Amino acid sequence: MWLNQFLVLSAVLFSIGVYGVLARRNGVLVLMSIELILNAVNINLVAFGSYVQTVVGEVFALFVITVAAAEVGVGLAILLLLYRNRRSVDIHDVDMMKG
Amino acid sequence: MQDFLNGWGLTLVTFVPMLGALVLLAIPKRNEWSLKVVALGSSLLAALIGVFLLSWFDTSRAGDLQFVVDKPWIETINSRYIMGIDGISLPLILLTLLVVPLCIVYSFDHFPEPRNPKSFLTLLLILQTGMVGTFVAQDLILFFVFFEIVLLPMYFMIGVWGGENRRYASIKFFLYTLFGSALMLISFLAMFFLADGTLAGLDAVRTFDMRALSGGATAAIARTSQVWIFAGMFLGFGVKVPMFPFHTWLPDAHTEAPTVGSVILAAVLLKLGTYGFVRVAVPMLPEAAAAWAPVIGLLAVIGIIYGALGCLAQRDMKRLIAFSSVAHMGFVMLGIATLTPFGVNAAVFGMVAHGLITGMLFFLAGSMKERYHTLEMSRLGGLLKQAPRMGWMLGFCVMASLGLPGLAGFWGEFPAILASYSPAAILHQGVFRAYMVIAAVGTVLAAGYLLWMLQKTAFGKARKEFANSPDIKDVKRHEYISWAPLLVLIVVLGFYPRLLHEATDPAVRESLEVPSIAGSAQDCLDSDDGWTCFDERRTEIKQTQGN
Amino acid sequence: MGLLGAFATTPAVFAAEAGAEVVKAGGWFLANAWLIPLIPAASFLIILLFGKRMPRGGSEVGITAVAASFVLGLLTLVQWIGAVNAAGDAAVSPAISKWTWWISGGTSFTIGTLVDGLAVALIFVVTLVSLLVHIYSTDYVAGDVRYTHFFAFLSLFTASMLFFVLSENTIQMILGWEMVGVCSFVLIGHWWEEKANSNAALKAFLTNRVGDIGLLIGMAILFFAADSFSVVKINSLAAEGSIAHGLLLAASLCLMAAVMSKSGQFFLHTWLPDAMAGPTPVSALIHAATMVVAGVYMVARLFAVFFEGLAIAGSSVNALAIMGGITTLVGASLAFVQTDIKRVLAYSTISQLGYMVLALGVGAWTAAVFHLFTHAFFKACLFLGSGSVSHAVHSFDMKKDMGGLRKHMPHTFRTFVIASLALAGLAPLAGFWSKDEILAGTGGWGAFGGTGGNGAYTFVLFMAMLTAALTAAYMTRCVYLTFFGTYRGHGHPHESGRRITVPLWILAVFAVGAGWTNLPKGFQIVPKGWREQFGHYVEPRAAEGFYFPHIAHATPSWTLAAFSTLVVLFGLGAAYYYYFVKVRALGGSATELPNGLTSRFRIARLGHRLLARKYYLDHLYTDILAKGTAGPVARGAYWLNQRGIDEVVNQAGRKAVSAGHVLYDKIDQKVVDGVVNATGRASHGAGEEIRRMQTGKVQQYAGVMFVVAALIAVVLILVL
Amino acid sequence: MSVFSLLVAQNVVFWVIAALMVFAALRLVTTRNVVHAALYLVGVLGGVAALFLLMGAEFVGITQILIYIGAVIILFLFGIMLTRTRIGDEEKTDHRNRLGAILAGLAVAGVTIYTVIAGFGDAELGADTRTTTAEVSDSIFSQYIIPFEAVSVLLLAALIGAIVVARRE
Repeated sequence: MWLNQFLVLSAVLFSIGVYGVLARRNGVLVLMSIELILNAVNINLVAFGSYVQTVVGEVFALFVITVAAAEVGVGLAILLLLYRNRRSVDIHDVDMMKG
Repeated sequence: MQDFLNGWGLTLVTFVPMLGALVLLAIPKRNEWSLKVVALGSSLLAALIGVFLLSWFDTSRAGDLQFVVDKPWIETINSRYIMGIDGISLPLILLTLLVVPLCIVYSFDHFPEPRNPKSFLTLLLILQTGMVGTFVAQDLILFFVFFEIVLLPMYFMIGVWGGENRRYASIKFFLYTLFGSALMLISFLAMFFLADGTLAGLDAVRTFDMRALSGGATAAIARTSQVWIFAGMFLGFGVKVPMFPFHTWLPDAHTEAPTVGSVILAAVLLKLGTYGFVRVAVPMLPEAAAAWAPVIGLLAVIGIIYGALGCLAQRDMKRLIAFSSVAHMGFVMLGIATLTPFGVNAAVFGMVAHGLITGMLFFLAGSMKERYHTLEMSRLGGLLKQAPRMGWMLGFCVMASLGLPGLAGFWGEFPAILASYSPAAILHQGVFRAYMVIAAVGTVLAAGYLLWMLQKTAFGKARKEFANSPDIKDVKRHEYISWAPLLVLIVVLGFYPRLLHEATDPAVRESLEVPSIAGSAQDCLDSDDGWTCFDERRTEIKQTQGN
Repeated sequence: MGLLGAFATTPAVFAAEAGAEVVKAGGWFLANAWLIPLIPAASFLIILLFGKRMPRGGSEVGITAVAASFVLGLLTLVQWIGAVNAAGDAAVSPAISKWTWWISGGTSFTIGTLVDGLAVALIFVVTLVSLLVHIYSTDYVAGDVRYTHFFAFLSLFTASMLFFVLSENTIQMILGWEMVGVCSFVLIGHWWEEKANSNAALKAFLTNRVGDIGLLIGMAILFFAADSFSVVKINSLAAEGSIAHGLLLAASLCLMAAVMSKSGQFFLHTWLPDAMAGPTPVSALIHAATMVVAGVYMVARLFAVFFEGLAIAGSSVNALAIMGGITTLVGASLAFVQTDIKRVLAYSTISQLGYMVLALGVGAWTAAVFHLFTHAFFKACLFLGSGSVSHAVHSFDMKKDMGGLRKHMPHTFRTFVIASLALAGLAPLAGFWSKDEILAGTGGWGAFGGTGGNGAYTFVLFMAMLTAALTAAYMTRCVYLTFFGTYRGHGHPHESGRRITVPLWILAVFAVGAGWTNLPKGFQIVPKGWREQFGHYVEPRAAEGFYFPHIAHATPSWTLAAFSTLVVLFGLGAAYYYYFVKVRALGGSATELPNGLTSRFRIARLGHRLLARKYYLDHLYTDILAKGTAGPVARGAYWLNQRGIDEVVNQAGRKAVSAGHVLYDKIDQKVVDGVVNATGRASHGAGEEIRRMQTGKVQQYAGVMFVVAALIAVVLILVL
Repeated sequence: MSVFSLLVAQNVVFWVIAALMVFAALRLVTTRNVVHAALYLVGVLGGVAALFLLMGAEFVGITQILIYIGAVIILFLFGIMLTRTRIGDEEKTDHRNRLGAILAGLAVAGVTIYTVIAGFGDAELGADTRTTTAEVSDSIFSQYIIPFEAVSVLLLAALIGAIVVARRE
């Protein structure tokens, strides 16, 4: 197997994720796209780990999975709060950071 | 003792203010007195340790790094905790260690609105750690971290304690410098990947060790790559300097910043940029520096003229002083652009002189604002009548700033002009001579705007609106204490420039030397056929690499 | 080795190239001349710090210090004369003491003193005039609010000027040059409460700064050409032709710009008349006797550079001579139309400085330095005299507030007249001898049977002759308006006190006798040992590899002296006739003839009727010469001066300011800054711009971030 | 069965999985039905798990299935329900102007794909790339013990944070 198979696939998934993050208005969908990006990164980590014959890649992938889980938890909690206050999860409406 | 000197001495100097800041956080807000004492104490302690340490500095080998500490730090990217100083960092560290306590003394009883001494002093101390750290760091990542630490306290200082437009100014300052340093980081990374540490005697190929990078590790990088990498650093440091046309954050930041903020900004922060050029950009990439030198020189002289003309258009005194910084830093950059030891020496001197003089001018402007509640020059006048000592000090600083011989400013300005008559041989002489003439014209304009300012503010009779103002008093005690050292130093350095050159000269020569197995970069810079020389050097090094 | 070890090196008395004909000048005073400027410098600090608490406000310190310097200077002078005498026919190399000041990039900057005849002569002039001015000032500025400060800066000025004069290298010259400029700035603006005074101070400083560009660049060129800052080294290399002629030419042209501003040469001279806003003693010391001759001194100091650079030898015209020639004429003609007595003297100073520069331009080195020497005394005397007058009448306006003062102020009157005659150049007063040597030095006088000189500068000779006539005329006018006729001012003028008159008399004595130090070679009446003594001790003998060029000396002739005296008498007589006869006939309070030049001029234009007039000579003298010069020509020149050249200067300043405004308002704030805030123009003030950039839309931020990251990656790919 | 054919078999499996993943991912970012999107996400995550197994990272693969498909997706579904997003097609899932997003995606894709191809053009994975769970655990609990603890604290913080944020007053 070529290393590149995995890397390119990962790059494609990553880019699709980027598109999703930018194009989606629904907060839940944006979060999903972020998951996509994180998984693409995981593929990379594991692929490189196998390539250089080390376990470190997997260890980091595990960490990423953990962090991703935490991120989804907090992210959904924020969306929930947002929904409660605004009756919408449309990110387009969120511009409270406007200076 | 050896342990102190060559081990944790520099670390202590760098982090004592940070410790002070931590202690401050633990003291409740209402204990103002203890807050101030702790802040002043820790900055003075840092200064004392610093002076004690630096008194062991061996000027006879000022070109070498001294008090070096070298410990593993982030092993995965081979970044190490390296600190050390040579003759270039020495004066700048001393300047920082001097200015911060003076600033604390100055604001001891008058914190700018909205007061809050606790946060103010904390930020000041963090700022000090960042500034000193930048000057002692000898590892690019460490350097970068300190370089960035400086940013936040300053941002808050302008944004919280600033004038009316403070939010705009602070955000502009922040974004501008952040943008520059992002590009700079990329350049650092690129150098990390491209340089070969083994050429400089290291075991590892990839390194952030500044000693190795400025000691020939970069000699094998292709010229195009060097030029690109330099461009990134150029932006990063150029914004900080600030060079024309990246200067527009400066007048806003200065105008809005509280007095102490302005002083630190002028005295030390701007020097981070020029120090970066002298310490990082030029010695690490001498070839790219030679390629960029005409551009740097051009922007420098444009800055000189442009800054001066900008000054002539100002109505606000503080803004005028801010603009004059653009012009003065132009002289510093011109000195660096010549790529000769003479010019770089002038630049280092110029940095210190500008720090002292412009810092002092900002102090004066701040105190005048306190008294007159405005710095609108058309409303001021007769300072010499109402507060004669202050008027005299203003006149003195104006003279120093316009480069009067016998005061510190001259030795930064005139040698820079002199050096650009005969830049490094690799550079085009005619171009630099043209720069010299333009820079010389700049000195006239400098005299013009500074004297004009002096006339407007100090001469003449007191204005009616301020004639009986009870606020207008002559120099007060805390002002004396915080100003006297600066004033004395301006005179001392003016009469005795050797004090500085003793330290800087060997270090500057060392920094331009950039040795390698195939001859030093200085030789190539000094040769008429410099580009070929660099090419041959590279080819030779690559061959040995191949073996 | 610590940071503080600079002065550890011992002073070394420097020997010039040890040729057979060069001997070293030695002696304690010659080697320790650094004390001479150091004493007034110390006095400056003492007065500044403690002066207010002293019984006489610090003036006593100043006077003591300058007196000490004067004595030291005298002793140095004596030792120098001894050294020259001991050397016999050999050339004497200057006594040099120097220390390394600092080192940068392998170049060492030294500081030290160079004592030779030129320096000694200048030290004598500076310390003597300064001492007299100090004494004079204790009366003149008595009761002034900034009495102490005034003396402090007089001391500083004296120190700076002496430092400049004793410069061992060009860096020191620049230092001294700038320092005297600052002192001049401070002292012109002494009464800075008035806007006009601070304006004059600013103008003086800025005009000088313009010239300083030339100084900085010229010195830079010389430094790199000679690889040294040393005056001796630069001069010897230039004299032996080791430096490319092009470089020398460029350097001397650049330095000429500096001379132009500092020594008030055409067309950067306009600051000098304005500088009269300062107190009169300052005008006497700084703007007549010493500081303004700094430019002349610099040319004399680096004469080899100019001599070779401008190819003075064997030529009949060069930039320096022309500059001096034009200046001397312009100054003299402008002096005619002034009503302010100090301005008359200021223009006269410009004219005389032009004379000196002209002399240097034709290679008459000794004559120029000699004229500098004599001029210092009689011009200082004139200025102090005018100060004494204004002290009595509280005004400087000759037409409105003076007249008839000879009865009220006999001492002032006598000294003023002596000095005026000296300035006019009547034998045997000082001005005659120095002026005559300059005329001889032009070498352009073949018709009068002289020989020698560096070239045939006939045109320059013509200008100098014309100036001599004009000088005699305007001084006559000045004397008449001030001291003759009837008193037109207010109150009862009375003679000034002794602290004023004694310095006047001392200077008057020098105005008479200073010229006898250099009686011409052909002046057979006196014994040989009295002739050309000044030149003998001041001018370095040219020797191989020496720091002085081989200049050719002219032999003065009796015919030339007689002719120039005639010219002076002619000018004097014409003015005398006009004022003392014609104007006086109208009554004591008349100052000019009432029937104006316009009617006369119409007659003159008609031409043929002019010949028929009874007062043909009268017309010629009064209308065409005196009044014509004082009228349309001078007025025109003055107009040109004020509106033309001065306007250019002022306009340049104003234009710079407006350029600054345009640049700042239009470009800096709009373009450069605008690029930064490119997301939109501010509609609600500048803060709004950044606000708009911050849309608060997270996704936009994210998008920008991704795109930028991709771009950065592209850059990295390209680089790596 | 030769090593070569094994490789071929592996390759076939890879390409099938890859195609499915890309399809699922594309649908994930284009579908208008939020619940469908969640299901597509399951597809992608499952594919990733399969790839992990294919590369011999068995522990990570299993964890992937357990945590993602077992927990994260459930979390998403709860989120969808709690925020009462319409189950079924929705109008306003996307921005009207997606050109910028497409360009950004393409830019990132271009750069990254170019980089990996240029950088690892002919690098091959070894024949035996398997790592055992024991190796992974050894590594985590010795060399990476501090990051591990940090992640634990992070999870705890996230747990508390999520509760605090989402809690009704």
